[in-house]
Amino acid sequence: MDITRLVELNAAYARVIDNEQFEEWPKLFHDPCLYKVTTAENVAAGLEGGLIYADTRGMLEDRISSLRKVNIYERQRYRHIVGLPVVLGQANGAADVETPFLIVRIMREGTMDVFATGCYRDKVKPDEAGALRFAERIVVCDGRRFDTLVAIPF
Amino acid sequence: MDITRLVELNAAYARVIDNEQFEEWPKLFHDPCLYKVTTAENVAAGLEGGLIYADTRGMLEDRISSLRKVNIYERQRYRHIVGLPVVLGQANGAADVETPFLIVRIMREGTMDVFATGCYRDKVKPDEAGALRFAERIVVCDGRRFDTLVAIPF
Amino acid sequence: MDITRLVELNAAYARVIDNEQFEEWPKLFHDPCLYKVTTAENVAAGLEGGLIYADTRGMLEDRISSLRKVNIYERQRYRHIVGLPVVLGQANGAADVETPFLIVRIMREGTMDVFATGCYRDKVKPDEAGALRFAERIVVCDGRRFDTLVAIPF
Amino acid sequence: MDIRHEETALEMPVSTPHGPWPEDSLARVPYWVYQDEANYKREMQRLFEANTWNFVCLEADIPNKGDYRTNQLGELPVIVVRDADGSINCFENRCAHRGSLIAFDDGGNVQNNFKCIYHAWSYDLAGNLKGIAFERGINGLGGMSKDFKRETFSPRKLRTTTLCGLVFATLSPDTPPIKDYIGSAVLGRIKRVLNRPIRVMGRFVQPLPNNWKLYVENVKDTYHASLLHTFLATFRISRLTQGGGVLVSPDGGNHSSYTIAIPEGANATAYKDQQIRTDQDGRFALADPSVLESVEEFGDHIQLQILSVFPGFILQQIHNCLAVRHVVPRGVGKMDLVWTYFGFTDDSPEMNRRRLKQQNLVGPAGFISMEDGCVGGFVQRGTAAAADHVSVIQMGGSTAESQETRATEASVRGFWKAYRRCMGY
Amino acid sequence: MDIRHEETALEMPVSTPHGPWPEDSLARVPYWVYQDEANYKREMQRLFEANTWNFVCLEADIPNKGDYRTNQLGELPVIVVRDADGSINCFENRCAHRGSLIAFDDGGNVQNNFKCIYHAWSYDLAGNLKGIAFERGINGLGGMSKDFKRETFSPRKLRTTTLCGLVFATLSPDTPPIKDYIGSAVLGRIKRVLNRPIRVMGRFVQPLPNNWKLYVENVKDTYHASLLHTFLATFRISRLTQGGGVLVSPDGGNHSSYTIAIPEGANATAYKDQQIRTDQDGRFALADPSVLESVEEFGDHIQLQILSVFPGFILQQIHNCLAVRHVVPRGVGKMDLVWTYFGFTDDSPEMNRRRLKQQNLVGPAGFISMEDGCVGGFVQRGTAAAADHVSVIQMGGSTAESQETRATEASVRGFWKAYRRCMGY
Amino acid sequence: MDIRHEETALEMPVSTPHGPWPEDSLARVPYWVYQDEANYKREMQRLFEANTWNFVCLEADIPNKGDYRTNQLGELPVIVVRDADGSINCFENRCAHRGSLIAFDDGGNVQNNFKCIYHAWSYDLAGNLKGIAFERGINGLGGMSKDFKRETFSPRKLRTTTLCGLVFATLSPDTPPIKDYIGSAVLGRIKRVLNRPIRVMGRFVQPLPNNWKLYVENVKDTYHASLLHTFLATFRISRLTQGGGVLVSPDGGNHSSYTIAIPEGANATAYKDQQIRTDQDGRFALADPSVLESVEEFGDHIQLQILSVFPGFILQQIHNCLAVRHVVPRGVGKMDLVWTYFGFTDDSPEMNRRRLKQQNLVGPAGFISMEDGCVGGFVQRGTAAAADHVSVIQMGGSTAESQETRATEASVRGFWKAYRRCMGY
Ligand code: FES
Ligand code: FES
Ligand code: FES
Ligand SMILES: [Fe+3]
Ligand SMILES: [Fe+3]
Ligand SMILES: [Fe+3]
Repeated sequence: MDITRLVELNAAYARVIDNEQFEEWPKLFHDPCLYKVTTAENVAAGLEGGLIYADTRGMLEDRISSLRKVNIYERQRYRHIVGLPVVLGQANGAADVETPFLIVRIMREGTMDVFATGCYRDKVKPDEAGALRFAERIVVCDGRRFDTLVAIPF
Repeated sequence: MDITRLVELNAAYARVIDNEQFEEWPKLFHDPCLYKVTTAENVAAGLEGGLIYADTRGMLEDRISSLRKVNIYERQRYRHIVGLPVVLGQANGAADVETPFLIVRIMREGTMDVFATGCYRDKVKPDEAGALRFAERIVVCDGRRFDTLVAIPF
Repeated sequence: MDITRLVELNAAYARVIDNEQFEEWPKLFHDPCLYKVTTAENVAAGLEGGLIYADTRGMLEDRISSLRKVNIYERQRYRHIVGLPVVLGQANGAADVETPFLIVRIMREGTMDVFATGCYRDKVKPDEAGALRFAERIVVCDGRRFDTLVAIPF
Repeated sequence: MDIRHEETALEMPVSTPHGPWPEDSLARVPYWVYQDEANYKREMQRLFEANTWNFVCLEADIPNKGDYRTNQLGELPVIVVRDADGSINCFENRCAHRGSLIAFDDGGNVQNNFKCIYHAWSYDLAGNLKGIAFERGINGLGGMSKDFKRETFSPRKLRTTTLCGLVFATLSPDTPPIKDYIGSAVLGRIKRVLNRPIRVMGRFVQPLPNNWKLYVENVKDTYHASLLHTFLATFRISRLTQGGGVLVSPDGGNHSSYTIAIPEGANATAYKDQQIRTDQDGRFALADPSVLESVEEFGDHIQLQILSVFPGFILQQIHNCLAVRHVVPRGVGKMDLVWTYFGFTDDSPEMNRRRLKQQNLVGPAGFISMEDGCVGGFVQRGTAAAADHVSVIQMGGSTAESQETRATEASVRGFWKAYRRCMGY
Repeated sequence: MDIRHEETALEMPVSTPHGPWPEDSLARVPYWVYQDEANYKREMQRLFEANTWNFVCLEADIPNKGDYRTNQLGELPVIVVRDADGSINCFENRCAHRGSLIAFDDGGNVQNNFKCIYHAWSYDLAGNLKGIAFERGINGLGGMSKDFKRETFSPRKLRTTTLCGLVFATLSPDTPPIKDYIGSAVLGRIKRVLNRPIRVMGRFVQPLPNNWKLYVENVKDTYHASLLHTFLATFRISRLTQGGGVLVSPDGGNHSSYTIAIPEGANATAYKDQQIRTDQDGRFALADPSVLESVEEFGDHIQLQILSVFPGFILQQIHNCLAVRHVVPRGVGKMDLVWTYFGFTDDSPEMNRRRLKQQNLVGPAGFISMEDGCVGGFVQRGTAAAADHVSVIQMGGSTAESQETRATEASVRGFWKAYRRCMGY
Repeated sequence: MDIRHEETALEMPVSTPHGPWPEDSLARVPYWVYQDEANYKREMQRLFEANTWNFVCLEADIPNKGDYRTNQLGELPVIVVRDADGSINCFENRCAHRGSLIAFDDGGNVQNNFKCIYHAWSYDLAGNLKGIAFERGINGLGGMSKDFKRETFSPRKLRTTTLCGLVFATLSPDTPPIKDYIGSAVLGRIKRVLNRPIRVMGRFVQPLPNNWKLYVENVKDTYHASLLHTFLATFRISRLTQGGGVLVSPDGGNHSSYTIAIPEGANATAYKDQQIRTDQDGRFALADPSVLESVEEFGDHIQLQILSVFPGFILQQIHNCLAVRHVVPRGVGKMDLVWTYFGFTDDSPEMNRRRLKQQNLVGPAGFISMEDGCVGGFVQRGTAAAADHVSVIQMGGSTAESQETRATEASVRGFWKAYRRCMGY
């Protein structure tokens, strides 16, 4: 799979979140799909549980409608810095990809924290239209700490 | 516009600042140009004011001569981590580009802080010699806080 | 030298360290080689001393066997965010390259710190098999502070 | 080796570090309790290191001999370890020599002894000092003097007790047996959930920007749930207008609130009538409601149960989403909330998948519990200049007994009843 | 609900938290005032929460009914809101129930009432507690007792006053009217600039690594400007040798310094003669001087005016660059400087562009003001081991009256005059 | 200008800020000494700003007139500068006017005077106030009053002394001459290493998460080295079973430990017999042993020497790897360890390369010293709840004299002997 297109997919992914175009986010996934946020420790210990667990695009959309309409939290935004994807393998049009990430959280009053770092473990394949989409994105965070709350997806 | 050349332009931009070759920095702009440092909040509120506002290459050069010769501040340097540019549109040889950035400030005694994160909103076009240069670079910071002082450009 | 291959070399470098596949790390160097961790201040002052100094692949391997088997420290891992390489020059198949980096250290209990930032000053050339390897990697850190201890290579 | 100053030993509190307690009512609490450094230090000594049972781990965490976990009672670091005879020991994680942590990972397995890395002094699984490197010196030089009594030098030992797979520890010889400590009513609600072997499904830590007590109050606060959390109200997971109530232990410290899956009847419109934000009925729906698909698991129609044991243990059942939470103070204005999601060893694949989906409801990113992550910080900041003002905890009266409604702050008052007794206020 | 301890209520300071004030002269200040925690707490109570007028927002920030902004008086969080009748109310941003922030954004519009997110208690635009969720409970269970007097439970209310579009608030009933508080001389200089409707042009926050008083002193310090800031001296924006002076209000707390655009005459070479670093005349020039192109805007040849109102408000006019700054303490060694750049609603496009360019002169990246960002930290660190030593504020004598020169520290002494009165030193 | 409060001036300690010292034995130290804020402040005044010699720089750092370095004595910022006559001056880095740092870089060269950036007051190389900008005002307005005695306003001056290229400073007139202060035995070990002109090879700073004393104890602790550091034991760089010992100065504050390159003889199996972790003999080997290739450099078979001068200076020789370390407190629970690697000006290229390779052994990434970076933090955390408990420092007895063995904590007890004398405990 062309590395450039993977990089562009990741750039688009980061951009819709960081620009608060959240409604665009689920569209970057297939349906059904698997999106999970967990930690390296849980993965190493074989623990399946996740901070966020979605296996349909509908569940991703619910995350967005919930953060838009019903959840209460102080204004904040993210800035993703995404590293270069490493393609681990390919089979019938789908690729296994690993991509490092760093997320800075910027709170309403301006404080900036390294909020999460880790690695996206992805299964990527083209949709009908040929656009690359995530069949699977497991967000494996390096640390176990999630400060205050996680409203915006990683 | 070739993404690779945009990436190289941004790498060169970060390098001249982080290596303290400040005199090279204005040369990456057209003249006249627009360079402004502001925040996402000001942009969203339609407030024009900027932390730094320059519309000629001369004004950029004055920033450098001032930080070199006349301003007083404790020794410090930046490390830029620049994400992948997203080209939003192109017209007659000029491209509208968005590029995420993270700046770590390293103080004389060694403390490292996430000093700024945000997005460069650029108009890029080639100069006579065909080299890509910034006709416009609006530095839209995610947060409103600028710790202590801003001597070195973003 | 093809920029894409340099980017892939750096991605592989970061990945083996961040995924704790440390034994793969020395294999990315030639033998003999030069790997040194120092600071911009030492380089500017012409001071040769380094935090880590290795001129054979064996010395790199000893770093790994030591951190695996004998050194005592609290569990921790790194997350590298590596910027775009800038090729400064090439001669008979070897390239002088500069690559910015940011390292976040994640401690056992989950705290994340910006642990180091700086610039890799590399001499890169292909091995017999044609794979790019480091003949030299000087890790020039922006700051002088190294918190608590440095067990894992930069 | 333990040397206490006279003044410390004698100190019997007649007043607080911040002057007299403002008013002798469980319905009033001064805000300095969330801010005062001296009061925080006193909490460490009077609560966490005194007559309280503190959650330290699950039995499932340390099944075999030599398996250990580290944890904290307040700021006291401890090691919990399974001994050869299957019993569980707990002792201070501090070397008797010069005070280093004896263990500095979350857990693991040591076979027969712990060895301090600093000078290699070693301890058996009960925390007894067994070995001193070069105790006799070399060539008759150095080493410890002959009369050094190794037995008298050990880390402080704690008493441990287990309950339904939970392990608690206390530093005091006087803490009553766990069943008496918790009280029969609340005890029954623990047994109700922890009725067979569990399996851990995931662990996360959620640092909160507030004093630890603000979170414990939040957990005990049956009044806030459906008013703060839109999900609870909109999807009728828990409304004040549904059946339910709150059990409070006689000493006030422990509680269990519950919601019963019965229709609201006459009060069905109460939220709409009061224009309460969290009633989004009709305005907010899920594209994929599978996150709410649950099955009756405990045979008693209780669809939501939140339970706490003083000072910092929480057991949660929301539909089929089960977790224990542990409150760890991190200074006067910070705390860690340690989440352990679990299921049972006999879960079917369907039940496993159901729990995985329902875990979206809780934790740092929980559809329901997300707000509890920030509201404590809102109080911490809202009261920044109000040390000498008081909170008004008067919903449902001024006492702390069990009630058939959740439109009450009875169990919050219960917390302060227990707190003031321990702190001597 | 407000309960004050006897000792607090009675406490009349006979000495400072750090022993007696070293010397009864306005020209000497001990460095512990920038370091002492107890003194900082006392400042919150004696200055910001007592008889002082504190800037809370611009009228332009809240033009319509229900428009609000949040701010702080020292560490006291407040809400400022426009009421139905156009008046402006201010009250503590703390819910009367259990103390949550009532509003947790910078501002916005609530139509008729504020609703606390925690338990949905609601307040009208004057801060009166109007609604309590489930006040009567459900089915006769829970709820507030009948005799609960809702009126007596409200956040603390502040008095507000407006002046030339500025909004100030005070917690004390005794603070004199704003015009008397500021004094006629300084008042005139406010009216001079704020003479018509303004428009906000930009907002930035600059955290500074020093005690808040070090920045306020810096602003009042007419002596430092041309000695620290090369731009001021080299481009003759403000030199001590140019015309100008400083006005100090009778109570000392407020000041206005000004520079008049007249030639230096005999003293033209004074900077060069003393080899003062900031005189780069001839050695430093601008490639594009348009940043300095200004027009006479107020018809009185005053090209630079810096004005302060005790304790933390600043109004700035540098050529055509206008801003208000607000000093917010963030603990003993930290503060936030909140910048609001503004122009007038009737600015021409040229004037707008002129202001945008001149904004390069001030703010965190200001050619002129950049040094003020670090110099406070230099004092904080320089005096780290000098708590019992004193600063020497003797330029231009030892008193605090207005002077025709800026080669004086008169207005800095004025600050200490007002400070010591408020603090009881 | 220096004004001390009566109470401060008179205060003669009869007890500690934390109650009476637990037990009058050098073998017992209470853990609050690593935790107590008041005790930390007292250390600044009684140790670093009193009768101690503090390392401030190397002579090689400031060879020429006007060369200066900045440093700290505890938290007291100072400037060390080479004067015209080649002598070395040291004075507080605090402007006599309003307290700004006079210099805010690590060092550099000022030709004849320092100029404060804030108001351009200037000082000669001895720290005398020489110039005041606009001292006479302008046109007879402003300026300093005629009777202002400039001479009486200067930063505090320190005494300096040099020893083998090291520069020390003290604020007290009573500190004895450096040779008497260090004592002849330890003095000899300094001269042994610093026997000719040195050259700096590299500088690094290592922040540590522990009280500064925990690191100083670690350096003086001859017992821990081969038990904590696998490299020392496995490669027989330093084993307790090898020849060596520890010298302690009569006052206890200074020490030098050493290991002699002689075989272990009868005790060769002592580590294996005690199953000590650090004995990896046979189990761990180097792929490239060149890091250990050393040459006899000082002609006395001492292959390892660690030396300390009270309170915070360290000189290290490990084979051919030479360094000075400086301990800088950063609050009660933090410190900086400042490393300066050096060689000699007459080093051959081979010797230079040898030192570069051996630098792998020390510093933040040192094969040997890495563990010292974390072990202090382990003690800080291990003792978090043990303020009133004590460490047991009894290896090799309870006194603090020199011993022919390193299986002792004699020099650690020596530190506490000197510490308690200075602190008045
Ligand atoms: S501190 Fe544990 S053995 Fe010395
Ligand atoms: S705290 Fe505001 S309603 Fe309860
Ligand atoms: S503070 Fe140094 S000259 Fe004023
Ligand atoms: Fe809740
Ligand atoms: Fe200024
Ligand atoms: Fe050591």
